[in-house]
Amino acid sequence: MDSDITKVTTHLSHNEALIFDRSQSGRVGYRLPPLDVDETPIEQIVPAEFQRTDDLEGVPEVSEVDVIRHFIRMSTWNYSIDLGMYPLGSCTMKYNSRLNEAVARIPGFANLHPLASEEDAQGALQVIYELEQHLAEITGLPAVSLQPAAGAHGEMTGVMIVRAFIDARDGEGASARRRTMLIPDSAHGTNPASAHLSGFSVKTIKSTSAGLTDLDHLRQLCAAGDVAGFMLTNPNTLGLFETKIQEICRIVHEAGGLVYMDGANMNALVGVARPGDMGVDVIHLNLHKTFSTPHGGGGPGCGPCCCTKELEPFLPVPRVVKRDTDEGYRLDFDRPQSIGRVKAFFGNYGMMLRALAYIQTHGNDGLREATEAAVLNARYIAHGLANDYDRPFPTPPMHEVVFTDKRQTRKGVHTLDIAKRLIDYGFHPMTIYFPLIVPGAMLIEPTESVGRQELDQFIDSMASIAREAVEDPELVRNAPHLTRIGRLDEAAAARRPVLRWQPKTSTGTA
Amino acid sequence: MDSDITKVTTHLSHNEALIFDRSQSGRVGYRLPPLDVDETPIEQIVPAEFQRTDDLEGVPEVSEVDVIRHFIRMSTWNYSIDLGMYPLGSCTMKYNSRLNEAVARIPGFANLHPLASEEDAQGALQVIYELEQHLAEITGLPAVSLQPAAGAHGEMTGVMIVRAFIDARDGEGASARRRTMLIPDSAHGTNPASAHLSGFSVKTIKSTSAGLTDLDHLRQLCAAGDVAGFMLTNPNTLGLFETKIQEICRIVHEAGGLVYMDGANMNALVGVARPGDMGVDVIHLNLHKTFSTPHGGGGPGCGPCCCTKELEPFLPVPRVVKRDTDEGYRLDFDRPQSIGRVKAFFGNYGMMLRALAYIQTHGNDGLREATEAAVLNARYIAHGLANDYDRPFPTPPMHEVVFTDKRQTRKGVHTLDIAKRLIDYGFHPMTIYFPLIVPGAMLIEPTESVGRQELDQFIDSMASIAREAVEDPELVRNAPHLTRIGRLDEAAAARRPVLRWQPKTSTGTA
Amino acid sequence: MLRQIGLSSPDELFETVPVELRLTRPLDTPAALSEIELLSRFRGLATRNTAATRPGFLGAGAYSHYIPTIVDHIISRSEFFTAYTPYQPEISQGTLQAIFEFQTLVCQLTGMEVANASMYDGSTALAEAVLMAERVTRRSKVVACDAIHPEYLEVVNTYVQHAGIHLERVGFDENGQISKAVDSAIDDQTAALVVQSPNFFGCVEDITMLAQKAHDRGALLIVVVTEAISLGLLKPPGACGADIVVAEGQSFGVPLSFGGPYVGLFATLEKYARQIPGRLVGEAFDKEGRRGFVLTLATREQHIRREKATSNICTNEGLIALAATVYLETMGRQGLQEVARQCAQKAAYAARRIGELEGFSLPFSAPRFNELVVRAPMNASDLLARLASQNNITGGLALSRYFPDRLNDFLLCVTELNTRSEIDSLVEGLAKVVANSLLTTGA
Amino acid sequence: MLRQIGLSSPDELFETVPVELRLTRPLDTPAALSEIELLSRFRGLATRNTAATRPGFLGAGAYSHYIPTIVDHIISRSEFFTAYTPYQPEISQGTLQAIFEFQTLVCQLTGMEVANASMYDGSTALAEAVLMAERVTRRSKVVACDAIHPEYLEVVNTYVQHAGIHLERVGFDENGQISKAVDSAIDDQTAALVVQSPNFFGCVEDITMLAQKAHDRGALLIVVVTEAISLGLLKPPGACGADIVVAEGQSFGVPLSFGGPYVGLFATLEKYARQIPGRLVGEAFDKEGRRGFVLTLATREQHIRREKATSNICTNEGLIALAATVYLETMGRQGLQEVARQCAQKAAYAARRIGELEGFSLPFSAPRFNELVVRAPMNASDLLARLASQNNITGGLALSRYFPDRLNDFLLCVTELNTRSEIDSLVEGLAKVVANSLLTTGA
Ligand SMILES: Cc1ncc(COP(=O)(O)O)c(C=O)c1O
Ligand SMILES: Cc1ncc(COP(=O)(O)O)c(C=O)c1O
Repeated sequence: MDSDITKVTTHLSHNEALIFDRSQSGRVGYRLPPLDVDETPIEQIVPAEFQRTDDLEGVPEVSEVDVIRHFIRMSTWNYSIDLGMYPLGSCTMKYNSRLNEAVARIPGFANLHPLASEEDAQGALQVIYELEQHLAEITGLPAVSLQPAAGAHGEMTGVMIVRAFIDARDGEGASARRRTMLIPDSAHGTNPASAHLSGFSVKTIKSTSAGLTDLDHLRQLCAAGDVAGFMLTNPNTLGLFETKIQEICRIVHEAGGLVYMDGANMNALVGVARPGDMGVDVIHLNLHKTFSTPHGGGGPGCGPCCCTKELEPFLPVPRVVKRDTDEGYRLDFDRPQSIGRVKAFFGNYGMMLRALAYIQTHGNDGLREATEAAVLNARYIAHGLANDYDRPFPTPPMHEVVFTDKRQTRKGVHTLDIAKRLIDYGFHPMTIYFPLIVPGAMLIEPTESVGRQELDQFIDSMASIAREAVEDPELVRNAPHLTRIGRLDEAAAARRPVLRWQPKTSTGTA
Repeated sequence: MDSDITKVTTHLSHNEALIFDRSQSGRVGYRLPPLDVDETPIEQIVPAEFQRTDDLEGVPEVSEVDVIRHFIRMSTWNYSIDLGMYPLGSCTMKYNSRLNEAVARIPGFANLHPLASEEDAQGALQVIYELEQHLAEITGLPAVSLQPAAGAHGEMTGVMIVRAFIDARDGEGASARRRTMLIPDSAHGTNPASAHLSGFSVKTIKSTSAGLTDLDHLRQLCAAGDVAGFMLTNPNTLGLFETKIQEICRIVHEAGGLVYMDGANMNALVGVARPGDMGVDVIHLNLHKTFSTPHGGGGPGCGPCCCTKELEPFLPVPRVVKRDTDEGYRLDFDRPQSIGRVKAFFGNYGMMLRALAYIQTHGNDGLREATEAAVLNARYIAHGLANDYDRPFPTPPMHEVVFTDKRQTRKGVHTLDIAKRLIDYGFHPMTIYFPLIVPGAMLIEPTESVGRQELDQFIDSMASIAREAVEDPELVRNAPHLTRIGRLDEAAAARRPVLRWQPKTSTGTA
Repeated sequence: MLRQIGLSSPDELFETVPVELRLTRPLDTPAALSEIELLSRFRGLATRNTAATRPGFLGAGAYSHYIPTIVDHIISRSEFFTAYTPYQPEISQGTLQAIFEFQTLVCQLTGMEVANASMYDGSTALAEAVLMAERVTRRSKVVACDAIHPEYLEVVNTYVQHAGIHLERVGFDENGQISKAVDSAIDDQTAALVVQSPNFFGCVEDITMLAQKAHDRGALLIVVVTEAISLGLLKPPGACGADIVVAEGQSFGVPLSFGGPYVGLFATLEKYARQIPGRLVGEAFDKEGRRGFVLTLATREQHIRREKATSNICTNEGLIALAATVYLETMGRQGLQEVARQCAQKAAYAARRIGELEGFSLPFSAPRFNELVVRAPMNASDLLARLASQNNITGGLALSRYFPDRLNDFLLCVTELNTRSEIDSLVEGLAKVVANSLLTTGA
Repeated sequence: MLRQIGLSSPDELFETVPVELRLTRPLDTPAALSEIELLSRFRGLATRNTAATRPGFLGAGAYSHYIPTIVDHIISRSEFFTAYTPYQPEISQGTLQAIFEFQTLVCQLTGMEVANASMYDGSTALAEAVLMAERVTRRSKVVACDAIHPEYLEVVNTYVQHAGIHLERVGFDENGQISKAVDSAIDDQTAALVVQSPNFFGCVEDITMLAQKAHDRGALLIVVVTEAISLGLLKPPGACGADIVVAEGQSFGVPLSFGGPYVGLFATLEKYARQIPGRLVGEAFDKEGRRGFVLTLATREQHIRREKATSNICTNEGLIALAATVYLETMGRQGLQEVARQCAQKAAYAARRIGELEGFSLPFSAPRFNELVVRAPMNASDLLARLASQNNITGGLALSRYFPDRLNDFLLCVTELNTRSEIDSLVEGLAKVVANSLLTTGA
């Protein structure tokens, strides 16, 4: 069955119950120093009716070694970058340097309170300032805010800036008639959701058969005169560079709108081309993609928003600025036109430290080399899979490439099956069924963090799955076969959702 | 086949080649700052004939992410304490606290050079002093040296101290006639090896049918008048306490010998009984067992040697002593009777930090509780396996218990098979075929670091293996079945040993 | 490889990028630094964060609590921190089960029925709670108390400004709790009443009573908690009738790290499960009936619902939620109560000591957990600045940062990490600074 | 559980221990400390290790080199550091393959044919090499040079004192290399000639020539290396004809840690494989022909051979050998040569600068790697003490510690971590201290 599988085999895998089922009354995994102040009768501190009465029933009681084994065992059930290539398209799963982790744990940063006085946090403020400078140079957009906590958060911030700018430019009345945000049908779902959050109604722009923005459709929609902006991803979610980007910007600008770029795919451009030079007005970046801050099984991220000088007044408060008195830095809260705060304090600071370390250890040459390697690897895969899978768009891809299950569906094997079978071959699957406009899409992004050997292994595995799809479709349809658990019934899970553990004889939790 | 297996299942396991086969010429995983001094022509520093000419051919060339994936993948092939119970008898595989790891990594210790002046290393010297004090109290033997790097090293040190003492006591001539070290047939192999290293000839003492030292045999051998000492382990390697220990010490002392105790099994005694009170003259401890310093896949260890005031003058140099001038500490090199140095510098210092942290976080009550739990767990297993396996010695065991394959051999299933089958059940096997005097020995030491649930799981697994041995002996004889690799042919490996990687077309390495 | 795909130079990889857009110069960012250089550079910067090494009494939304050593060891496992969002359950059960346990723990602590897999932080969680209340009630007015963390209110303002939601503010009384004006503020257009407890001034609100008031008008009660450790001692909002409870989870084993990454907790009632923003993990089974976990109710999310999603949040705070899970399971049932107890006791001790100080007073009389407002006989910013320079203590937060008129007030936070001797030297320091400055002004 | 096994109290667990031996009082060791208390206690102790934070030029058997961040991340994997010696290959392949790579790397660097899985450290490795030479040659005399690390010689003395081995010492000449007297010292009773290179004074020995001399008399040549980084630049002893090469592996990614744990490297020729002390890992195959690794040639070890074993060593330095393996693979072919180059170049620079200093001289003229003996115009201990207190530099090791007559000499070590500015301030510091002390003595 797995004759062609070279990357993995099977081995013992430890089971582990939910911590709640491991709990044993009376066990503890902590030790605190004894209370060193004379005790006040607790009712004198908090009246009885304000106190908890459930004695935290149900909260686990386990020893330290129980906790260690619990999580170490569970961790072995995960795939991770450190185990191999993680070709999730649009997610840029690149190597997370240990050095950057060490930097984020330097006590002078890890133990710094966000409300420490400017005087007491000069090193931390300088980090923010430097990172903003670097990102401005990389994007060609001079004004930067690091406050957004993730890509979608950066989108919301950027779109609100667009709106604030138009309100200021056109004045209440006129701007009220500009409430349309144009978004390509290939865009990531967060784009329309973020636009909606900012009170825009979304109009969808078609993609051409070549997978690029349909300029005629764009002109047509712009003609309506209600366009506040256009949110496009470049390279777009098909991994194709929007060759007409300059013209696109011109059209939108002439229609009185602004161009928002989703920078999730900047790993194709860093050091090679700059959105600011293309005519883009505002962009968000994903430091947890392009700048290698670890994805952590679902975050934290950091979604900086970079924009033109024109838009700078609208960025969130506070901003970090140089003091004119000396070399130091200070916080500037006095920005009357700002859209306001999008997050408490300064954003996901720990991610900023890691991203700055990434930029400074790579150096300007290293950043460009990473981009070249990322694109080269995607091209190599595009080339290597051409014989076995249908590739809807012939244009040479940038950092990621999309294929479909068109040829395999004839035998009843679909993208989901191919993805699951890829698991048996020891790879994390690519992004599937995204972008939505490509039926059975398989979006593959190798990133620069994978060597020739593993790329070939991936291509061979995909080829042999293609063979299996013909010779033994059942095998593929029932994959994965080598995992500790099979395909889970997600439909049933959603029908009667069980979202938490409950004590066998539930007495409620408070 | 594995219906009764509850602790584990199987899951994907990544393959990984030898690093040498992954090497790609030109790849690098490091970056150093540029040389910041003006360069001297290298021949002016080292003449050409003293320089390496092979350009380090064969040494791997890989990227940082290659190295990370290499070792992370390989690590997943290991069993470890953090994955579960590790009942290797005589090895005391207990939980290794993360706190102790943090302590050992405090820069003020990790970056301290061993030749720093006493003034510059007061904190480090205090740690040595405190740990020696604690170990003296725990063993009841007031003089301690932390210099030995492991148990066997501590044995050698202790035995040399015995020899030096006798030489000093009897004078060259007479002492030359005392060159016999008595060692029980149940002793660990390092005991005779260490005695030999100190120039002693070994005479073996029989164990009684009860698994204890044969006192008649002891008296008989002592009568010869050539006995320098007796090395015994207590509790002995069968997990039994030498009830007659006081009499044993008397006999040996009256015969002019000293009593050396192998302290590898101190986890049964800490806080409960002290070797010094039993009449023991010198002992070694294994900090990497009783005091939880991580075993690291084969070390590092630390094998302190503790002895009576009488033997103190013979301990290795240097010793750490209190300064009479102030509260500080200094190194004392002036010990004319010392056996000398057994290791450069002060021994495995990092392990001392961990052991001290272990002792101080447990506290005196915690140390005793750990001992009680360790013995209780062993008793629980002794009780739980009684129906399925032969237990050669009825005496209640201390911290470990020995069983045999006597009942299973009838069906041709041997200890090795049972151990290998236990792997399929998700446990690391017990120590097997040791001690040598017990045919088909299975020496089980659960330690205190395992909860009731897992103990029961272990007992059930052993029970179901016993059933399998009757119903399906082949299944057991061919185990393990669920591992990424089967039993390896060790005989063939020893016949034509391949001890290193060689380039396909070897050109030699220099 | 290049040749293999028919290219002769790296530049050709970018053939689809118009020539005039291609960067022909190197980026104007620094040249590469080695590990040695980078580490010494950042260590150097860190030394200029002087507050990080000083004993401190800063709280106000970020708290220094003891973090068990094992937390960092576990979140540093490659398998956790280098994994993506668990889209492929067969090879992501580690992350999924951990989130399921996180959701359960959040429910247990808040006393609610369902919780999500995390939000960016407490402030954005609150904003999302307000938006959700509007969806649930289809009402557009929200009443919020001035004693909510000012930065949280700013974030809520930003989020609701284009959602057609009218935010009405209610003040606080002389005890430091929400003022009676709340009664008239809530009407039948009110989607929710929003309160923080313990509030920004450290005062515990009477949530049961407020839930009553909200429910009487068909409005929801949203409770926000910034000091989550208080849940170890105080009656859980769920038990008081709250409909949505959000909290900042930083107190659960997450370093201060100059404000982030932290983790937002979001919990509500079962009946609103399909209105929750963000990710949810649920139980599922495979063909052989083996139990596992999956991301569920995805139809709420933007991947499918696009602009009609309950939120735009995608990447959340997975690893920080894991840290909180490890923390909560390590401290456990007893530890969480013990930490809460020590915080409350030490704060009470500090309050008593400071209350006795000549010229100092504690303006608010309501019950408190571990934060309190102190009124000094001089400008609080000056006082704290001198306390830092002269006594090397970070004494707390001058309220003028957020409340310009409260020149002499500052907010003090005490946790289990503040030893008695630290508290005592704080008290002495305060007295000394005031004495000296009176002298100087006197002179 | 107690009841289940028929006991009623914990004390009954110790029924086999005679009552009079049972401890009836609590141990006189401190009460339990919490994590918080323990960490602050050890951090406090650490601050009193003042040398740890100072730029330093100490070598002499322990060296501060750059350690790539990933080393600690990998050896901190639970699967590596909480595993036992790999007795069960089916569930220990990670450790076994790593050791096999370690053995290979040691062979490549030393230029030898076989290497073991590690010894305690360089000094005990040397002692075991001497014992092995005696086994191999059945000769009982060993000739060792005085320029070997003094502590290593002490350890050898301890090990051989009861093995009937006579250790004969040979001095060193004015160049700092082994003296001509070696010719007459080696005779046909000589089991081995033992030299260190670079030797304790940093001087490189002519190993090829010495191998010749040893082999001419049928003796083995044992070469010991304390600064293993030198192998990146210097001709490997194996290529010079050495029969046994031992080294201290601390330079390969292992922290100074006040002298341990370090790792001893032990390599020799294939024909002596069965005489090697310690563990060996070899290739093996299972029934299906899958390649794996096992502990092999165990018949040499005490488990089987008891007193006839080649050594008593059992637990060795597994995790440190792993650290060295990670280090060597990370630095790789190029990195190891680059580190060696930088050490040699910076030492040469320091030598030149100090050589130019008024009153200072470099007594030994032989080629050196990264250590050198400096002769000062004053007592070296005083000089270094003042350098530390006045300039906050640890200037090296006063040789009087081991060579009481060399009052003005000290041993200086320079590595890639010593920046030019550190070297320059060392040089200026030396000059200043001497100048001042001349003044004071002059006055
Ligand atoms: C193209 C695109 N845009 C936006 C996002 C949203 O970013 P985040 O998940 O950080 O909110 C993603 C990430 O999934 C993406 O791929
Ligand atoms: C009883 C006994 N004695 C001595 C030793 C040797 O200790 P080490 O391996 O630390 O040298 C051991 C460990 O295996 C042992 O179990």
